[in-house]
Amino acid sequence: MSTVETELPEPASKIELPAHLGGGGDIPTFDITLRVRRYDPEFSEESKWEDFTMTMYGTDRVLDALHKVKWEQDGSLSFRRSCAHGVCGSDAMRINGRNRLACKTLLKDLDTSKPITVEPIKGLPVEKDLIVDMEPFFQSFREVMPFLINRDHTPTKERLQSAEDRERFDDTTKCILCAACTSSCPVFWTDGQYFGPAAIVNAHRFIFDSRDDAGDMRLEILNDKEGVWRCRTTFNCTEACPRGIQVTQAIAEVKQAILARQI
Amino acid sequence: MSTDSIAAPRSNSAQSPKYKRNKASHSSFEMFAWLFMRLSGVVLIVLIFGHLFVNLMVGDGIHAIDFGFVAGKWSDPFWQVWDLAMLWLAILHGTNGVRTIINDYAERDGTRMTLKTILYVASAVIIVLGTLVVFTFDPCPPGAVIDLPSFCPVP
Amino acid sequence: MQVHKYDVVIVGAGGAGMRAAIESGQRAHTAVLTKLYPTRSHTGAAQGGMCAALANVEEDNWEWHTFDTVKGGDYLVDQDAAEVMAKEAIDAVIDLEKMGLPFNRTPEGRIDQRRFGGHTRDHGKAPVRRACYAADRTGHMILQTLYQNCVKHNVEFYNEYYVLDLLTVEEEATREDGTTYMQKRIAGVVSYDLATGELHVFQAKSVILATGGAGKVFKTTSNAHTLTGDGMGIAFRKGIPLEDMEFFQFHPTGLAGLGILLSEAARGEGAILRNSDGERFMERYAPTIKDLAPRDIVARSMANEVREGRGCGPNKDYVLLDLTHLEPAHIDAKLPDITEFARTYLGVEPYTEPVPVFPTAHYAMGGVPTNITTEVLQDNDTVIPGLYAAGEVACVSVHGSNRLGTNSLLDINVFGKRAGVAAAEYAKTADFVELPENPEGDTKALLDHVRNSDGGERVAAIRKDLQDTMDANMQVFRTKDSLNQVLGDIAGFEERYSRISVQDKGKRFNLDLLEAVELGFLLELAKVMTVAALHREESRGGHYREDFPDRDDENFMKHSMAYLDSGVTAESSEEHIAGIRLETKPVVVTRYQPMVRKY
Amino acid sequence: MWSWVGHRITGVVIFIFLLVHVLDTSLVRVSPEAYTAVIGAYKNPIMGLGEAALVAAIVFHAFNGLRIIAVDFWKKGPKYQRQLLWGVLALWAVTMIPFLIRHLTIVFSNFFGGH
Ligand SMILES: Cc1cc2nc3c(=O)[nH]c(=O)nc-3n(C[C@H](O)[C@H](O)[C@H](O)COP(=O)(O)OP(=O)(O)OC[C@H]3O[C@@H](n4cnc5c(N)ncnc54)[C@H](O)[C@@H]3O)c2cc1C
Ligand code: HEM
Ligand code: SF4
Ligand code: F3S
Ligand code: FES
Repeated sequence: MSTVETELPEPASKIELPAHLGGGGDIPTFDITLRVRRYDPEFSEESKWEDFTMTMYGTDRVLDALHKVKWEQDGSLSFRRSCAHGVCGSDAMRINGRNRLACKTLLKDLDTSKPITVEPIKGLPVEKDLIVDMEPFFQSFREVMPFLINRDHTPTKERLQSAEDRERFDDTTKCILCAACTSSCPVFWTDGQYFGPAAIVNAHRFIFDSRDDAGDMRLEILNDKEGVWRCRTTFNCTEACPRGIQVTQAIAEVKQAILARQI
Repeated sequence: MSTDSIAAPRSNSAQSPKYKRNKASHSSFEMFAWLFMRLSGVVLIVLIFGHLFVNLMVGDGIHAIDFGFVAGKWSDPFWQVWDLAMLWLAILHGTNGVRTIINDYAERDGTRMTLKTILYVASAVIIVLGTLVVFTFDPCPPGAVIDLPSFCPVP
Repeated sequence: MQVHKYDVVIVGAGGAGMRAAIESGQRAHTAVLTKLYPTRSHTGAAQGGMCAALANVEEDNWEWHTFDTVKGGDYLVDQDAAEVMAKEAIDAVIDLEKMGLPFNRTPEGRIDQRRFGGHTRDHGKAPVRRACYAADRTGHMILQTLYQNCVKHNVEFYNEYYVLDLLTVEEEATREDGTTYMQKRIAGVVSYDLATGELHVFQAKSVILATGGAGKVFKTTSNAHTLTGDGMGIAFRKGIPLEDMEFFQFHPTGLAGLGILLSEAARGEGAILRNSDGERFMERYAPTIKDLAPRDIVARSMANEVREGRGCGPNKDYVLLDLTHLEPAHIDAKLPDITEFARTYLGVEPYTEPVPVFPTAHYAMGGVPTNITTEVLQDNDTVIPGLYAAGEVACVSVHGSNRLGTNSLLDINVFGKRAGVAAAEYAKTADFVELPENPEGDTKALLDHVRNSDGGERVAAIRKDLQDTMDANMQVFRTKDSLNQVLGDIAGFEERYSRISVQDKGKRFNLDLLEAVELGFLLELAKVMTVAALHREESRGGHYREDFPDRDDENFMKHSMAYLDSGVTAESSEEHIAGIRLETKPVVVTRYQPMVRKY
Repeated sequence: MWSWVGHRITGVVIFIFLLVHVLDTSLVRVSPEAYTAVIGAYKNPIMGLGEAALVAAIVFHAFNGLRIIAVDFWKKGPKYQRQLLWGVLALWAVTMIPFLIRHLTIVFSNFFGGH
């Protein structure tokens, strides 16, 4: 294979390509204004809106726009990100008033004729620009005992689990702990004491795992005054979840499980 | 303002998760409140729609309502029970609803307590008052001259 | 500055770091330092699976697995390590199941397994179902499960702490044969707290490096923005060698510009690669099997098209993966992920439009050399007491010159566990090593230099130029000239790097500052990779030299070891690069002698 | 989200009305005259409109309450919540139209017709 032959005749299977994908054409570009809510307590207690204008490609995402600002205009703009394709959960933010992952939101899907607003997610303390303190969020997560508890003497082979039992909690295993749901919940916004949908989703993942023995304890934890009963089924969480998890449904199932257990 | 910071969730609890949370003292009050909202809601639908229909839609609608109308209704134990049930359920349902709203929005414990006290007192007063009215109601009060129901003895 | 004291400090909370933490946390006073929240680590991006010869669905055994690993790595694999990995794979999978990982199940309720490239039964006779998986998010489930168990065991995390330096001391030691040498010992690490901008020194008896890969030296990569090779860079600066850095795996079909992975299954289902003329170019390079040629051949062919000006798009820098002749229903049934990624990220509808793709830098086979107990080596056989490494940052070497799919998730679990146990056991018997004087001095100097430098060069611009030249010259095709081009370019970048300025002058969450520091690691690693590639005048696995297209076992069946050495000048070095000394290390061969690698 | 805002607001509005309503109805205990005087106030068209609004609120709250219950207890409720919301709005319209026709004709005809 080492010798690369380029003199061969043109293969027969050649097709015509659309201009924007072929050799000549350009990917469409457009100008956008990114309106970012800036906040840096080191320099000012006030937060303020700042506009950045730039030219972007049709395939760019909000994360690319933020990078362009950071890398070419204002290096002090701060936000979290890592994987850049929607699997790590770093960059949940409020884009045009809705919680989304910046790396999964294409600019062309937004109205680019108006400024695109970018704010930190609501309900968690803002640290700087788009960075919020995630500790309260993870604290809720930790409190639901998000790990398998099995009282059997540990087997040397794997435990068996039927495909249906495995399927039962499949949806809630997709969670990437991005906090888009919890920080979109109007009940969480009020005083931040509510466990929040993400914690309930992660409790659900174990409550309905046939291998787990501590479901009752988790139900007890969530049967709290800050637990599932605070959910008012507003569905913001379900709409915000970038992984498409049926969050409100999971919460409803947990509520029913508590009811079934208590009555 | 984005600078506002909030206490960590359930910030009075320990930093690290405690697995011995299975306290027997755990009450299921919130669960029963939640359940009550749904059950009372279903019953209320019937009661309130019936009430509205009879009062506003049948006959002359709202213009038919006067002392005689009410007195006529409450001379019938059926409507007495109906309205009493509606009163209790609606007040309890509404009170609990407003209680959640206060819990949601009143940030400081003091405010929360004050508002809830006002709420409970008001609700209690209304329930007692309403109940008394329905039970001690005399359809043919002595000395009244207008709008008496037809079955009253003519003075 | 604050000083903390722990028995064991783990650097990195990806799969390897957390697997180690679960072991060490139960045995010793352990802290995990990570620059990302643990669940943000890139282990979560892995999809395919994790292999182990469970034989749940087909006859299989760990020896076959060992053989496949050795052959897949083009015989540069240390076979003792491969044996350990294949043997312990079974327990590694069972451990994860016990921890709660929701593997997909067979109808009987056992862990299901599927086929994966290069995994065969009975030494290459036929493909075997060896990869355990959880839907198409095996890595995600591993990362979550490990994190959950860290929560269970109350592991102490220091989140968003960037480790920027290893603290080592050197003392004279005597070998068995009476000769003396300078023995390194680990004393701790220095880290930077992103939230406050403060330095924290962690004194520790043992330190485990688990910082993952270095894909960001390339422009097109499946790796996260944060995979900047910090662990390798730090170790190298401390005089610890880097092994086999010239070997980097390129996956043929990453989404163009983004590098997000599109599984090989697309071409399996009949997708076709085309250039800007609409030509099915694989017909020229591999007339018989065309688009289904082995990964490295396909990747090279794609790169060649672009190099010769037949790339597509405004910058003519990618080719197209054409699925338009396939039935939409078929695509939906077999390739849902690919269509989802293409739609979300490129706005391309794969039913009707071809998808832009280009080889994407995927995995660093090389790294910090360790033995099979994960102890880091300061030369070919001297361990550094107390220092361990596991995961992509390390080179045991189980992957040799080319990693098999699903072997990395296995690697992080097997060697992560080993590292955790070994580090904790060592901490039980060892004493703290006295911290060097002014332990944070170097880090402070580094940060001050970056913070105060005021030359006006932008970090992002240098990084982009570096990634561009690496993609153009150090990717799937390499020649002496292209490699020298990279080295020349890097010299320029280093000069520019000395004149960077960082705009963010604050202390809180100063990511601007840390991107500059990370660029320093990237430059260093790119140089090491290139020098090692220049030195290896053969083609093997992921390393393909156009000027030396054949494998040369006689001269090059050995690991390369790159050392930082200020004694090396441009004149004295074979590659004319100052500061890097290249040595070699023999490959451990136990039972499989090198053969021609063909499938 | 907005259905919840609506539910909450209507809930509070109804509750406040209920408090007042019980108070005014209690007047029957005081004297028929007082009651009739107060109930008379309900009969002017401004109050008539207010009453229409109140009924609108109750009907929305009631139907949406049923939707919430469906979401809570019916397996497919969460999945179809959006369709259910459209259903609520449709039912609401269907209920309100005849009611408004009937109620407003009574209110206005009697007012203009001089009771
Ligand atoms: C898209 C993709 C798909 C893949 N699919 C598969 C597959 O199907 N099967 C398979 O076997 N392998 C696969 N791999 C490879 C495999 O996922 C990785 O090699 C492996 O997960 C690496 O794990 P790790 O623990 O070494 O590093 P990572 O998970 O990358 O973790 C690195 C950790 O180090 C921390 N860190 C880094 N630098 C510092 C610092 N300076 N200070 C403090 N902390 C630091 C980070 O915060 C992070 O927690 C895939 C890789 C990619 C990119
Ligand atoms: C007509 C039948 C009714 C039904 C079916 C009904 C149903 C419901 C339900 C299910 C809830 C719970 C919502 C939740 O938990 O998210 C609720 C809340 C509430 N209801 Fe009703 N209700 C009815 C009548 C009333 C009446 C008459 C009042 C006023 C007295 C009232 C006041 C409230 C209030 C204040 C709330 C709280 C709203 C909130 O927390 O957001 N409801 N209703
Ligand atoms: S449930 Fe969805 S939105 Fe919530 S944290 Fe998990 S992935 Fe994010
Ligand atoms: S947004 Fe909040 S109210 Fe319930 S349905 Fe979701 S948790
Ligand atoms: S950067 Fe990982 S989810 Fe967006």
